[in-house]
Amino acid sequence: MDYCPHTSDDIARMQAVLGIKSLDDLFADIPRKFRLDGLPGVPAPLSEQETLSFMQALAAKNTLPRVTLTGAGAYAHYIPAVVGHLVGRAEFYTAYTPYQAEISQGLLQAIYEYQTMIAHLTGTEIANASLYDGASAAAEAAMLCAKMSDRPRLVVARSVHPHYRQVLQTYAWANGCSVTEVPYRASGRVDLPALAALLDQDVAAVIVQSPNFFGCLEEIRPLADETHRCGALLVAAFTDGTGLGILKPAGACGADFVVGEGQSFGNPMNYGGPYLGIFAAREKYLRRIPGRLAGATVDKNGRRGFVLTLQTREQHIRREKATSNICSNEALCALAACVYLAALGKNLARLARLNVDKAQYLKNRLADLAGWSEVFSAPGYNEFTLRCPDARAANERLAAEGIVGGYDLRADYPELDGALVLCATELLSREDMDRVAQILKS
Amino acid sequence: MDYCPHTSDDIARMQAVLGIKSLDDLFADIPRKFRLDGLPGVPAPLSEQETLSFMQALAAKNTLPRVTLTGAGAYAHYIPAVVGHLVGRAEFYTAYTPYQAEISQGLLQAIYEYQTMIAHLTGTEIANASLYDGASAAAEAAMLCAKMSDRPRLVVARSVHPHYRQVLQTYAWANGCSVTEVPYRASGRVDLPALAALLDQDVAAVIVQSPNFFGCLEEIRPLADETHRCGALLVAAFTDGTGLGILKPAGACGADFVVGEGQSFGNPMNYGGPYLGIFAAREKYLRRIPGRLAGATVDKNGRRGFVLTLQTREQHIRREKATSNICSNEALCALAACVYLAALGKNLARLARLNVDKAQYLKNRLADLAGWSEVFSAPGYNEFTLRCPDARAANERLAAEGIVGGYDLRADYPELDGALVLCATELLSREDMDRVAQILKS
Amino acid sequence: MQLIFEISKPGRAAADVPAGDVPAVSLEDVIGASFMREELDLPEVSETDLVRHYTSLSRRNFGVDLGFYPLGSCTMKYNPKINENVAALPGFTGLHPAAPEAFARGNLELLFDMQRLLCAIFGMADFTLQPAAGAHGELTGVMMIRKYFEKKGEKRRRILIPDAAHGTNPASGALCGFETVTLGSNAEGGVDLRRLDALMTEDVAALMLTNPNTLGLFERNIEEVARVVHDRGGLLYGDGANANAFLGKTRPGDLGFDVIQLNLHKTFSTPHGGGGPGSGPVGVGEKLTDFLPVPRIVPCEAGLRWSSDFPDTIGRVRAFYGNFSVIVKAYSYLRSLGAAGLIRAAEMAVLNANYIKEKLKPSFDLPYDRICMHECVFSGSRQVALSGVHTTDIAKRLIDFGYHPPTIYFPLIVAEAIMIEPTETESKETLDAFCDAMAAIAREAEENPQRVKDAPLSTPVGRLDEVLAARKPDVCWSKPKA
Amino acid sequence: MQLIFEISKPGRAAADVPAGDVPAVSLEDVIGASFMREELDLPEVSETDLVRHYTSLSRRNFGVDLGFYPLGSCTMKYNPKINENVAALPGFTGLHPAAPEAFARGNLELLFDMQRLLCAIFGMADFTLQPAAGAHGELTGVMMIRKYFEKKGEKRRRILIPDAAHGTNPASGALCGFETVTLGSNAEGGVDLRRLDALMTEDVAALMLTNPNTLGLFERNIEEVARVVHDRGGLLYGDGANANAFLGKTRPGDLGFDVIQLNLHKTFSTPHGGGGPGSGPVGVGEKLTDFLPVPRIVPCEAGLRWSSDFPDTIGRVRAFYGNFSVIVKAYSYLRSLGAAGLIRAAEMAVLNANYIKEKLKPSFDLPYDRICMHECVFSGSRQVALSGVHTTDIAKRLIDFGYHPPTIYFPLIVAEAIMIEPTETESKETLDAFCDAMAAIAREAEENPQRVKDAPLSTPVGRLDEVLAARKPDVCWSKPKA
Ligand SMILES: Cc1ncc(COP(=O)(O)O)c(C=O)c1O
Ligand SMILES: Cc1ncc(COP(=O)(O)O)c(C=O)c1O
Repeated sequence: MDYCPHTSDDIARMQAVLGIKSLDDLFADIPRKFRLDGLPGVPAPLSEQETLSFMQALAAKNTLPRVTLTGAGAYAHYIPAVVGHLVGRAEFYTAYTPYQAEISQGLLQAIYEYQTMIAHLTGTEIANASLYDGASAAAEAAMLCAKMSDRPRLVVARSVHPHYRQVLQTYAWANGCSVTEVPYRASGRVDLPALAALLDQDVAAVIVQSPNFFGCLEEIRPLADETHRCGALLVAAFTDGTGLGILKPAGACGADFVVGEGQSFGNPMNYGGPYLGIFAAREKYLRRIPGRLAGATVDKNGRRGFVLTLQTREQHIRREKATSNICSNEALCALAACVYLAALGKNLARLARLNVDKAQYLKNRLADLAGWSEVFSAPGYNEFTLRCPDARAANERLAAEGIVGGYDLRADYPELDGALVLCATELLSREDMDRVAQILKS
Repeated sequence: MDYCPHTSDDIARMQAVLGIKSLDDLFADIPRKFRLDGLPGVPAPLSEQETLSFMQALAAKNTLPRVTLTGAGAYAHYIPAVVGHLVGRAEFYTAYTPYQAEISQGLLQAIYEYQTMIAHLTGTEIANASLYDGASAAAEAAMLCAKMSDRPRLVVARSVHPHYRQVLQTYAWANGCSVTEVPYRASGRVDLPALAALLDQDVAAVIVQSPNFFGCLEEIRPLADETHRCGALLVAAFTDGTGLGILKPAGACGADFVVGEGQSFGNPMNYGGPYLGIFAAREKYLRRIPGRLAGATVDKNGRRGFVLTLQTREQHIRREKATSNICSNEALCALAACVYLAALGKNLARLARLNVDKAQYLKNRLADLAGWSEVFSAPGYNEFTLRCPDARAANERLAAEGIVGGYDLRADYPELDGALVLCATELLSREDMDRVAQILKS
Repeated sequence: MQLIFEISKPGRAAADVPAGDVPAVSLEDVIGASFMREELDLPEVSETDLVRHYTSLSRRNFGVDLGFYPLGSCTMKYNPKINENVAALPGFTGLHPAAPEAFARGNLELLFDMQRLLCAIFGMADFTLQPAAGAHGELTGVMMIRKYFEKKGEKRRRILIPDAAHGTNPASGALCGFETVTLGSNAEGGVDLRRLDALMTEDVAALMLTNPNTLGLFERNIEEVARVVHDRGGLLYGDGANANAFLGKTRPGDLGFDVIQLNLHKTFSTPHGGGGPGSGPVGVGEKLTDFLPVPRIVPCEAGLRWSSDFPDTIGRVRAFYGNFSVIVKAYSYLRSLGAAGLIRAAEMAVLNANYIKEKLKPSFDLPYDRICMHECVFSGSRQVALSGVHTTDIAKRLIDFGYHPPTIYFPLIVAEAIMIEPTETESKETLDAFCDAMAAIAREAEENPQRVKDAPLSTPVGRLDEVLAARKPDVCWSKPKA
Repeated sequence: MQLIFEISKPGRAAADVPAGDVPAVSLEDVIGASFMREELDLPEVSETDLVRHYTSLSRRNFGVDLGFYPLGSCTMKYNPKINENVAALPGFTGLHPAAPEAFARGNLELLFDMQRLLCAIFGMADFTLQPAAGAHGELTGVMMIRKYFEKKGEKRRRILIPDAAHGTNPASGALCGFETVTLGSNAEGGVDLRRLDALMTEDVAALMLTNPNTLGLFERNIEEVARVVHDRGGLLYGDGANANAFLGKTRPGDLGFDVIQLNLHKTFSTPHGGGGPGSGPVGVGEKLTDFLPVPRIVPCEAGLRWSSDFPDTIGRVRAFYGNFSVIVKAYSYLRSLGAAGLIRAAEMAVLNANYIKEKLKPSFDLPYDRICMHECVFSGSRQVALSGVHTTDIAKRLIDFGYHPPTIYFPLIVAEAIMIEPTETESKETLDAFCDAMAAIAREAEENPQRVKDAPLSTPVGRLDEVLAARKPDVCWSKPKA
């Protein structure tokens, strides 16, 4: 199946207009020796019916777990049916970046609404229209701090999501910045004295996460104070965004940038993407931040309308001097987040409470098992870290029952070998959790 | 979950406007002794998430067959992805009958397009906007013949779908008409001499189907001639509409009414509904037919537009003198059919050819099995009737492999005990069919 | 806009067909040339153009998802999206209706439980889910009445139908071979007991009553009405299309109805699909259960199965079992609302209708000024008298304000009727804005009647010539001669 | 239109939350009051109003499904619906990215086969699918170049970028710590070999070349360009965003490119989602495979697994593995088109662009009058000179004709640029009608320039004040003071 509507007659008539004899003439600029004849290695076309069967067969090779106990940067939440119906409106999803505002008011207004919700949720004044994902958003924030301050060092908490730290490392290296890790304490939180010891005039930013990768809530205010003392900026990430329904956001505790993964807001897990990088900041950085921004303005009759604004920050205008290279972002995921948040409204707090209840239940059930115990003492949201007799065996036992177990910390934190980070959301029923305990007990 | 947006404050303010103290006051007209307090027997509300899990669990109690070999009035066809996307546009599916034309041009035009396609496919001049299903469409056509002619008898071929005959019987009885069955011959076709013998001046209509329930093509022209000889009218049904991609339609062979089930055109099997009754007729019956009709007209500036027309046939104007009682029809299914037919275009012929190829293959494979043989000699489209050693056992063996077998004729045609009507569509692969043969062989 | 035929071009197609994996046969050999059609004149368009065409058409159509749709008697409530998702589960969509019961355990359970719940909500002994829409349910119900008397050996040729009844009621009666007799309403819009007394003869099989009726009014004398009908040996038929008004407040079975049809698409919130599909279950009291259409679901060892073994059945009214996937949506809706949600739906639907009635009273004539149920009926007579602006004009003008017009010129017993059914899913803000628009149009009718008569002004086509459409019917496009 | 916040009302919610089936804990006890937020100020709306709000917003937005969207450089082809359905299969959507590989056999196979096919189509040794969009791919590619030289111990601080390059190219170079040097184009819109010779010093790590470039022109001297770059020890980076032009016609790997990024969302037809998500795989020649980001898929006994065990990797550029579901759509597209379909797509895309170029030549200045590839770039200079009508005005006026405007003022090297990319999914009729509209606007610019300057006239808002938006930024709504 191809999707080219031309009939052979169309092609003949168009060739006549162009004065060419064959379609090959159109490719005359490609030096002959480099011209291909066919595409070896690429299979023959499939009809639509065949495509569907083929892809269904592929999807069926996956095992869809009934229960997922891993969070660790991607969260299994219920997505209200409205989200898909609205995001699936063709006018939204078959559009591109709203460069021409008058014909794109729908998306521009929705993004403006999204920005507003995110700024509020994160406790900041401004938010952009999304970056690629939480990890790259954290990296972009850190690079921005480095650029603004012209300082070469970044300090990141070891309790930050390993992927975030790895992406940060990559971006930092490419920009000639160094990254130092600050350890965590027995509570699971950043070691504040250790941080203080690491900070100096060369540090551009401190990057922390709360709840952190272990599920523990950080005390942002003292971290911010300490960070600011040396003139550095605090980039605070979060894990599962639904927690913001009840948790005090980092923006309200002195963070300069709040970043995180927005997948929890109405986007399926999709084996890792597309997700959306939430990027929020203090107002004073408005003209420095990366990414698109929708802004309100008026037309000549004074009617409110929305445009992409402050585009002079962006690559298509400022090129190498742009605040980032980002062009396509995750607009549709941001739209899903916007619809999700508008659908939940204040029920986001109820949802978050339910997540806490479930996590507490699961934690208590598992911590009761012989050889299982909590690793950290700091309170958390819907994730927690448990040490157990044999983490790998536990996960294998769960997998055998079609359950995705906890996140095994061994590879990323050798010092925490034997520990699992587990996550409970509203999708887990008490029955599910009892069953998990049962499986792990026997 | 309920979907009432009022807050308690809203309700209080509205009650104040009405001057009532309690919502109960609104139900004062219901005699007190009949007032309910609660709804015993009806369960408590479910949240959306719970509703989904509950319904998923119910759906999971069904066994989705990999292969379906039954046609018999509902056909497993591939539905191009576009159909669902377009029919799923909220403007279409959340509307109702386009009583107010100016705000409903989309549906009206689509129905007009549907009518045009159906009239062409059936070889008639006109078609309505759909009736409930093929069976009731056949019954409506027969009742219309009876009413127009004031004749009390209907003659139906025994080779017509049993459900169609049963529905016809019900409608006829209710209207004081009698129904006589005309037998089929060894070819599988209507016994023409027997029909001739049954016809007289009391017969309003003869109802046949081609391909008929056994999968055999009827010779419509002689049936029409015979029918018309006594002044009766011929109502010709079809089975799987995709056959019309290659088959000469009854409307081109003298039938007065062509009716049938339109499900094949882009509507899922859905365990039986919603489907759509196709109803097409000779032009002269335009003002007598049941159902909605979209018609072209102009606005005061001469722009083409569409309206529901000839509404004086309908119940909301003519009440007991209406041509039918139908009000809601199957508009969305008709829209799906319209989009499906427009998507296929001339490929409907290719699809029909493929169905014939598959049916021939399956028939040959099965007829090769020991004890299996063709019952009828007349050619067919994608269904055929085979006699086999033990029809029930054959179906059970297939069911054990997750395959829906053929339609067992025993109940509806005791004289054909041991015979199955089988159907092959483009969804069956050669592998599937070989497997079926393998299962039935062993 | 162009028709799909007008953008067709030979050689294009949006949907392809797989290549064969079995030998291609010669159709001439296998079927015979005389059975083959000569031409296949369907539109030929690319997928791009197909999608644009029907997407653009959709944008010329108004649905509940775009705005307020107070089409009286049609219960255009907002339809929760979850029910669409549920009905689209492959487990529900993919099964052939003739598949053995062992494949359909979930479906059978769903249908059976739906019947049970409808019995509980409406106080009936049993339900059939076979009819495809409300009118189909009426026909089914009237057929059962016919059968009942046939069985009893009574010849009753007539059915009484109030003048306020929906057109489907007399049409269904007639389609079932009855003579329909119109029963005039009394001054307060209800059954005129004296006339009922006079007309309810031995020849009358049933009274077909819509309650609340098409004026949106509950029959206060229902007990007396039922008594009269039953005393004379008749049956009481209930058109339950307006059941949204009394869910959990009263039960037709308790009120004396022997048979009712429901409109699931209305009361149980399945999208109306631009005119269908619907679903019209019929509930019956004990007297009539033997006559229910077949097949029916019966318990068996393996759980549930289909049975047609009911000798007194009226037979079948449709192939297979009804509009299954509509029933799935309705069932999902019913389960998510639960008892409390159904009751609240009725309360809010009635509250909303009364609120509109109260707010529009100053602007329009209200022929029956009493508490209404789920809808209210105004008359545009004042406007006709004052400025020659008719109800149609008001309706068309509403379009310019962003609303779907109410039902108009129905019920027939109200001159220039404007029948408004807000439903329970609308907010106070929406109702207020709508009432403001109606009041504004009433003012405009006085101040600038021509503007109202010229409406709609905001639509892709202006007011369409329906007379021309009926006089020179064009219901099927034909290719212009080359 | 109102904002969702402006229709919010305390106490409403569209989505509910299940009741707990486990004990409710006290948040104060479990988390502590100091960690709790004070207010949660999200919109409170019913599902009805939510649906109407975003449905109405959608109707104020233009997408490919509504009409022609010739936005140059963005490849707004029609996106087949089947790919949406495929990506929505629960087997693809429901899996956690950290699930054990045993759960993800199908996903791993899909990703691995996608890499293999991209290698075949583009002639590269390996691909990573991790980058989330084209610019992200650029960054990844440039990082690998950096690592390559780091590994070699060469300090090369610069990257050469033609002046016709997309803004993301210099921005990506800069974000990777390189100094970017602009390479002016020659008179025919290609690489100026003399300037290249002069600028391609020992200090230059790479030339970043878009081919075909943003003028829609294929680099005729590609062989020479590659030779110069390689001879001086540099690497040739290819921005493959325009790959739609040459699918199956030539392979970047054969042309000498050491690393390229693709824009799957363009070339492989995944809907652009109003600005994203995209997917920007990066392909490399043998020289660079060691530097690919981790994790990578490697064969193992059980089939395939993820591995991060690549010591020379640049690391990670994103959490997890990339925009998986975008890749599913692209893969489904690729498989359905197959070799023949991809080639035809390229041919038709180029044919369409040349056709438009030819037909619009009389109306607009064509700065580079040669055969173009998938897009053509006009200049609005003639209109500016004649009547003061600018390219923006022409673009806005096109909206009134029902089209999405082309890309404008890009590439920067063409004054008043109008960059038109029709793509292969458009019919001749669509192209003809578009050209007619463009010609009509050109005439209107002469005859009635003010009308063009006042455009758009048909949109819900008129031309918006972008200067005001930038001067007094309002990017976040705040509740008006009571
Ligand atoms: C009171 C009443 N009865 C019956 C019907 C007919 O229902 P249906 O359209 O489902 O056939 C309607 C439909 O509007 C109605 O309002
Ligand atoms: C030539 C070229 N390169 C790179 C990009 C950036 O791609 P993306 O938007 O996916 O980041 C674009 C996007 O328009 C482009 O046209």
